[in-house]
Amino acid sequence: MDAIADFLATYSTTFAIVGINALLALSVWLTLYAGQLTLGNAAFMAIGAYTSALLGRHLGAPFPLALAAGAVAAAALAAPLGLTVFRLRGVYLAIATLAFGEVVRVILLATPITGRGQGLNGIPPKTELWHIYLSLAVVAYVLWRVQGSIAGRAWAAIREDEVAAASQGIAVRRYKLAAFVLGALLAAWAGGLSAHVTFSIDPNDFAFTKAVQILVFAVVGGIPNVLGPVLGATVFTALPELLRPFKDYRDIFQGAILLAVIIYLPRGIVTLAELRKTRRLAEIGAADVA
Amino acid sequence: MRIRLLVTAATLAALVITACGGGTAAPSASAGASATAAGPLPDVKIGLATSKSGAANFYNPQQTQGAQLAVDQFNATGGFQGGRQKIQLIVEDDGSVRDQGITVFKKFIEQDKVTVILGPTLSAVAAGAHPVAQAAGVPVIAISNTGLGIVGKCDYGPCDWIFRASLGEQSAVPETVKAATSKLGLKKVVIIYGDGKFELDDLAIFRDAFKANGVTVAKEIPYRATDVDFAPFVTAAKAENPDAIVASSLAGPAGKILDEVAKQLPAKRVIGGNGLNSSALLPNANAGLMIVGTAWSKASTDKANQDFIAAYKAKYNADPDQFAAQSYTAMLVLIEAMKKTTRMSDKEQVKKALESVSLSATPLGAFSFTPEHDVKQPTFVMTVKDKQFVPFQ
Amino acid sequence: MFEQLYNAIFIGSIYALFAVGFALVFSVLDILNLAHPTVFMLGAFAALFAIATLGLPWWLAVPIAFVATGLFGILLDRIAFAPLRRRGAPPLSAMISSLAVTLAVVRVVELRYGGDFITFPAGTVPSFLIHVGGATLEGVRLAIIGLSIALMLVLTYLVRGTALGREIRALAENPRAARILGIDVERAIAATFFISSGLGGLAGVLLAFAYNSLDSRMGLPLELRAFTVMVVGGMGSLPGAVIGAYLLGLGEVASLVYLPAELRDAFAFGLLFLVLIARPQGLLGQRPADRI
Amino acid sequence: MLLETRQLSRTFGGVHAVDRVDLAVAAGQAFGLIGPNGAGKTTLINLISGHLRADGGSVLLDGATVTRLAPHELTARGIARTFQGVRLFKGLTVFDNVLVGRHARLRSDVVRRLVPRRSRADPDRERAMGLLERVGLRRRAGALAGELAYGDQRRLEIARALASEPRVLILDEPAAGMNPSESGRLRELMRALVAEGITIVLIEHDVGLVMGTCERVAVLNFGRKIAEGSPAEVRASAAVREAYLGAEDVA
Repeated sequence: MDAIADFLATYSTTFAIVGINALLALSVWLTLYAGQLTLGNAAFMAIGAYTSALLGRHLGAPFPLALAAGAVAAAALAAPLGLTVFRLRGVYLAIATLAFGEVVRVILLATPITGRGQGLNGIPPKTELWHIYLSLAVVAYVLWRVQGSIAGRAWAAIREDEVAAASQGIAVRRYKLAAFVLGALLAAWAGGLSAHVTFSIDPNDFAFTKAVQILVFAVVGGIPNVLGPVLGATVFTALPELLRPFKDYRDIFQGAILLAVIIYLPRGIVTLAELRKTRRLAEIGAADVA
Repeated sequence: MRIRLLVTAATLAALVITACGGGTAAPSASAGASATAAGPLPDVKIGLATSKSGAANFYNPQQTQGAQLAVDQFNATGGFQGGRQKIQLIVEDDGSVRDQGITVFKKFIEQDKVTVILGPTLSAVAAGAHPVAQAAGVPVIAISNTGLGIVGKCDYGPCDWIFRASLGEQSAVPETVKAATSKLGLKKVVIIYGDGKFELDDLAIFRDAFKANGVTVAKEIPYRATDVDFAPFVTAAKAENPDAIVASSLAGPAGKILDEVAKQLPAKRVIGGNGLNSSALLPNANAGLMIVGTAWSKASTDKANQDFIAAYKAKYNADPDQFAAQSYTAMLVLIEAMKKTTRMSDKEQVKKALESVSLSATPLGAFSFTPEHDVKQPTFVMTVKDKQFVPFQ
Repeated sequence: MFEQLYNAIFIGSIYALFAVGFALVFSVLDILNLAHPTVFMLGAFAALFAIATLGLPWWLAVPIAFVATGLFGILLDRIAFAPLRRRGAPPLSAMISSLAVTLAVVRVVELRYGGDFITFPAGTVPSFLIHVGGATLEGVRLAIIGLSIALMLVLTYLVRGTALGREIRALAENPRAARILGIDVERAIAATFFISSGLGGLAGVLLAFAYNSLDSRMGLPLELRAFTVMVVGGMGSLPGAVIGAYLLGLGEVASLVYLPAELRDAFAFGLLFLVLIARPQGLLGQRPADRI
Repeated sequence: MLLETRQLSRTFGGVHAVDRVDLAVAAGQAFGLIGPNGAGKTTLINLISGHLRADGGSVLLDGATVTRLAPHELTARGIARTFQGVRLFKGLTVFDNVLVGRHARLRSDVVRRLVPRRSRADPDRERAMGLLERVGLRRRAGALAGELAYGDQRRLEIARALASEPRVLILDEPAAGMNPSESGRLRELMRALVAEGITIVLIEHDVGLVMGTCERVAVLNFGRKIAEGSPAEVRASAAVREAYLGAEDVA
């Protein structure tokens, strides 16, 4: 029993980061599901993290309120940004959102109240594991239900073909914007939670590497459903800890595993769990014939 | 689907457990070797969190080896309690990132139940990891954090469990500036600084130090971690016609600044913080331009230092650097403090003992902690000659 | 002023050599090759290996680094991109597989050479200074500028004037049509990677020579710049990438001289953002045809 | 008139792709639009369906101006279309394609779906199945749209367009790539739709199909309408002969 308690106490931060990364992966999943390749979620995460930490520090805002304020701030910024980049697709959108992310980072580096390059230190560790996992459960459930809804189908249709989607009566701009803003909201929420886990944040926590990392979680986990990003984030956050026995060779194994997954599991790790569903689809077809 | 998920989660958890078990398998064989009449006591466990991988991986293996050398030397003498209790050093990699650093600290505290933790390598990681130890009441000795807010007044509240054995820039920089000002007759300097925590801390300290010495800072030129060419910054500095350039930077950019100053501002010197104190800069043809305050001088002829260098060379077949000397010294000081306790694994006692510990002969010179738990030791103002750090005169 | 202009041209040349290869792969395969910074770094280390381990002179190390990184590029394609191409995976997958290769390769280099920056053995890198008025020009840098421009001219000839170049261009235009026309697509792709990575590696050697300093992460700062250069010049346009690179070099230096320190990078990325919104095809790119 | 265009125009870089075109399509009519390659037929359709903005002129639906409306708004008002070269949601199932086609007639169900409950008979799903039945794709409902044969894809696209319960159905070369028996069935389907009161605008290369299906035909050439009338009248028009029928064989 003691061993288990020690284990949980030791890896509580890892568990927290796993959950936060899963939230982040879901935030980018939302936009990917709607066909938008964004690299801006690290910046929204930063906005959530800094806003909530600063509100807590300077105004003594209660934790949930500070988190919510961070999320709303990110969403408020995402809306005009989403409208501006609405026309860009694929790599162009990725680079535009990346540029936005860098602008945010540079502003953080230059602003006295955000602590410039020194960041904010001594942020009280208010985030409990259950905050993170409750958020994750709620978000995953809602997204899972939304995926099968009319809105979810509309996002999928936009991803497949924007022009044809518009012809089916889908307000493409509105739906894309919704995905973008909701993704930002979610990323900022996760950012706020993360700032109160690790005591300290600085602008480099939210750089290009982070943006790509979030994307990797989602894509490697798999886009077909919400389980994918959660799995991807779990596996690739736990991996550095799991690979500890390999010591100096950790990064090499991690790279090899990443490569193997992207090549051999084209639809993500979730394919492993998904086989049954495809079979069920096949069964529907068969029943129909009979 | 749901069952599958559960199975996956359980497998994953099992993997984590086995992985950790594998990673920390304690070499407890040493306990039996020194059995005396009263029988051996369990080892005193000390954790070392260090960046073996990630952006700061170049502080190793020296940082680890320095501490290991001190432990091995001590265990060879028999250990505590009349040779019945040895030290076991547990080393974990923090990957140069904050959350792994926190996890390593928690592992030390919750799983390994260590008495003291040394590390982590980076100040940015320490900002996350130190509060964990502070909350748990485990003494920490910082062995390579030089910035602000590590000991004394910390952003996260009281930090009375944290000690620092690495010479802070608050101590080293003013000494450097004083020596440089008096010997070079400085009137006006330009500071070129980076955008990281370390560089910005240094910038603030330099600014104050020059003010105290009556030197004008004509311009402060920032560069970003992503800049690859430093010619434009030095060219911009040149326009101010300074007496010297100050590099508030890490070693990599510092090398480029040295090269550019040699080219564009012949005969001008480069004054730097601890970032320049890196053996990687020694091969640089223009390293002779630098003036830097360091915690350790290889050239110091103190017996303690020469013995350390010889022992290190004998064991690892390589020269030690400052990081080796600091982690070695931190371990010496810790052992000395532990000797003064009645129970080596009593954290409260160890903390008390650390507060009053004083060693007159270490590789870093006379060593003790200030009331704020910061290091009290001499500063060596150095420059480079023939690919060696030598005292600046 | 003259000195800063010279600084800008030098760094622009390095950016150009780096970004041209990046843009070449993008134009042909629509891939953002995140392993390109790694190739850049490998170029420098290949030269170090040639000089320090094999004892060769620097002027031989340069072509060796070019060939070595070129071959690595082909290997990279076989490992990370070809399997994805075969099943028609989206470009996003290629981005991630190149990232995976980067992770592993950087670590391999660190295990061999350590993580800190290192230098070439003393006296193996040429160094001489030229004084022009009040300015001091370094011979190596002048040579680098000259070599970069020459290489870009050669590349232009290669792409515009040779059979191989025609094949590469056909492939960039329309892979399916290229296949139907009987072009050996895999060979053309291999050639693309050889050229792209060779140039990237060369850029790495040259920068390492200029400062006599190399490390395992030296390529990373160039990644975002390559994006900027490509966007400003026009995605996939080679002349655009070259012009974009020099513009970026000039812009960076000019903003250092004329802008408040804090605004320097915000300016660069803000500009990038604006270009994307206002003129997504860049300076020389063609507007993607209306899709209906 | 149900659907009208008045002096509708659009230029691309100085070229008049559509030049002051007047069309009038009566309710319940099958209206044919023919013309040589590059005559501006598809551009005209894109202007009507809102995918392109007109430079001048107007589009009227049931007497109301709809020129500036976005595609999805037009779909909501009863204009549905298919695309030249088929634009299905290839990664979605056949069934989901039809459900997406029904988007304009559905009300958001997100909130409802958050509360789990036993699935009840869903009229929208039944309706979608009915449409698939009608175009002969019921058995393939669970397949991915991208896996269908080309002819099947065309029929799926029509079923998807019908799912929005359109008043006007615009078909852009629906018979392209179909074999004679398939295009025969297409002709029957179109007749049945007209009989149900759906107005059809048919752009087709297969002039025989147009002449055999449509009551009224307009001919475009170089962006201009050069003739309009019954199939017989159009056939007789000298301008058409010169510009179009002279160049191509009339089947």
